[in-house]
Amino acid sequence: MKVLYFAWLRTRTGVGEETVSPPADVRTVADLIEWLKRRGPGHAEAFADLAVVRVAVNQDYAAFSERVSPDDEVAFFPPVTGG
Amino acid sequence: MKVLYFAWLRTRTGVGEETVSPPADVRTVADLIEWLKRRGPGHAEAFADLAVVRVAVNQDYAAFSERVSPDDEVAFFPPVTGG
Amino acid sequence: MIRVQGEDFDAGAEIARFTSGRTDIGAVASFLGLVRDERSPGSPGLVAMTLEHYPGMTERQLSDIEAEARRRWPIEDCLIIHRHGRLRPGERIVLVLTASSHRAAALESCAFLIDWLKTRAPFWKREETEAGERWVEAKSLDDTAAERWNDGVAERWNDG
Amino acid sequence: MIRVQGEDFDAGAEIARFTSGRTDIGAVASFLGLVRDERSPGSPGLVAMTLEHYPGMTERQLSDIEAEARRRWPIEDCLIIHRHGRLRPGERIVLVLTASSHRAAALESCAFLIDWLKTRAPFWKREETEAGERWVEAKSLDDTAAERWNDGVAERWNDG
Repeated sequence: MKVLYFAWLRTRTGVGEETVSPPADVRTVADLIEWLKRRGPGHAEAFADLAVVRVAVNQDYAAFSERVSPDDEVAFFPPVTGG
Repeated sequence: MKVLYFAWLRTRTGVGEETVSPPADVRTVADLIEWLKRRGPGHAEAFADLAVVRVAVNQDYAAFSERVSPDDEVAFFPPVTGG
Repeated sequence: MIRVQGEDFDAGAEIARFTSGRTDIGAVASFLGLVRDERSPGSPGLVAMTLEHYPGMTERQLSDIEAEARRRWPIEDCLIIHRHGRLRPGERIVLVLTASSHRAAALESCAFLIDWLKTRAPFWKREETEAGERWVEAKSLDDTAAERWNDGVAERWNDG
Repeated sequence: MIRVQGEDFDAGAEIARFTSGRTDIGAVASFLGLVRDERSPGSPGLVAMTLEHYPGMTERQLSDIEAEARRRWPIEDCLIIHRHGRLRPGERIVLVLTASSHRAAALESCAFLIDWLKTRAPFWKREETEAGERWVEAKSLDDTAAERWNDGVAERWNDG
């Protein structure tokens, strides 16, 4: 599974992109976040306040309850500020 | 008093601008119209349907009830179609 | 600023002039109106459109419209160019530009200006088609568009 | 059409390209967004703004936004250009152009596109000021602006 981080989530995790292989009981975005938080203090800090975290699965906005599978591209980022 | 006609009011009266000296009992735009209608069949035709005639006194939109005086510039035209 | 002219204008150059050397403008909204050939199958094609106007009153009305927009919205700059004379299909007729630090102020004031201009600026269009000439009639739709600005838009901004 | 690029663009040339050789477009609305220095007295000035984005998802979201606008309004043409990278105050960030035979369709779809783009296109701004750097936070005002398009605007046009 490919995981991407943008803006301050990238700064906090210290990584823009990583390939991970979560265990089979990681079924949703929420599960994935809990699992990623254990990768280190930067990851834990990045996901400390989920109210300001948005997620995209395969480049479309997704809810934390959305299912994820090994072939997915999952991206985490703050609310967008383009335009 | 200067009277101006635009668009089809100009075409119908056959004149773009004329200087007139209405009698003292012509006090309002409505009085002026009744008086102008007697200037000829073209004028009568131009003012046949007042629902499609707009008026400006001294270059500001005015009601038919507005007072007019000898120094005024009074313009008659159809609803505008600019932009 | 307002300009009433027979000559064509360059929308891009006007936008560039609006923003050149400034760092306090976050948003420029523009509206460009062109002579459109409404040709439908079987109807006579448009050859040209002649815009007659009331010199003096035009400038006065456009200045009033601009002042009203500036009163209602926090706009940094404002430009209205309106042409008169004989124009071919595809030619530019009118340009409205508004600049503001706020995106919504630029967009709303631009829409307001073109809606009000359509119902207040003393211009009249005469169409030449292959079948003859006729004066274009005003659309009640334009009055409706202008009337929607009679509500509390100004208040919203004056609070902010 | 959408373009995501680091390079600057020429708003005037894009507007000209939109209308060149066509006689079926009566209205072109545009929105140009620029890097604004919100400097207030005593606050640190803006040195630059860096726009990070999510390549791939950006193009997908902008294409979706364009498709939604085309579904809701009878627009003849549509262009969104959004830059990324490091930009100085006064530099152009985004251009939205819409063309229609109808004035209201061009104006409304342009406002819709910039509002939706602001809340959906995956861009993030990082400000460099004389006092240091910070990520720009999203404004709830942007969500409010986007939400007003959730009502019956499309229905009004689909009837006409």
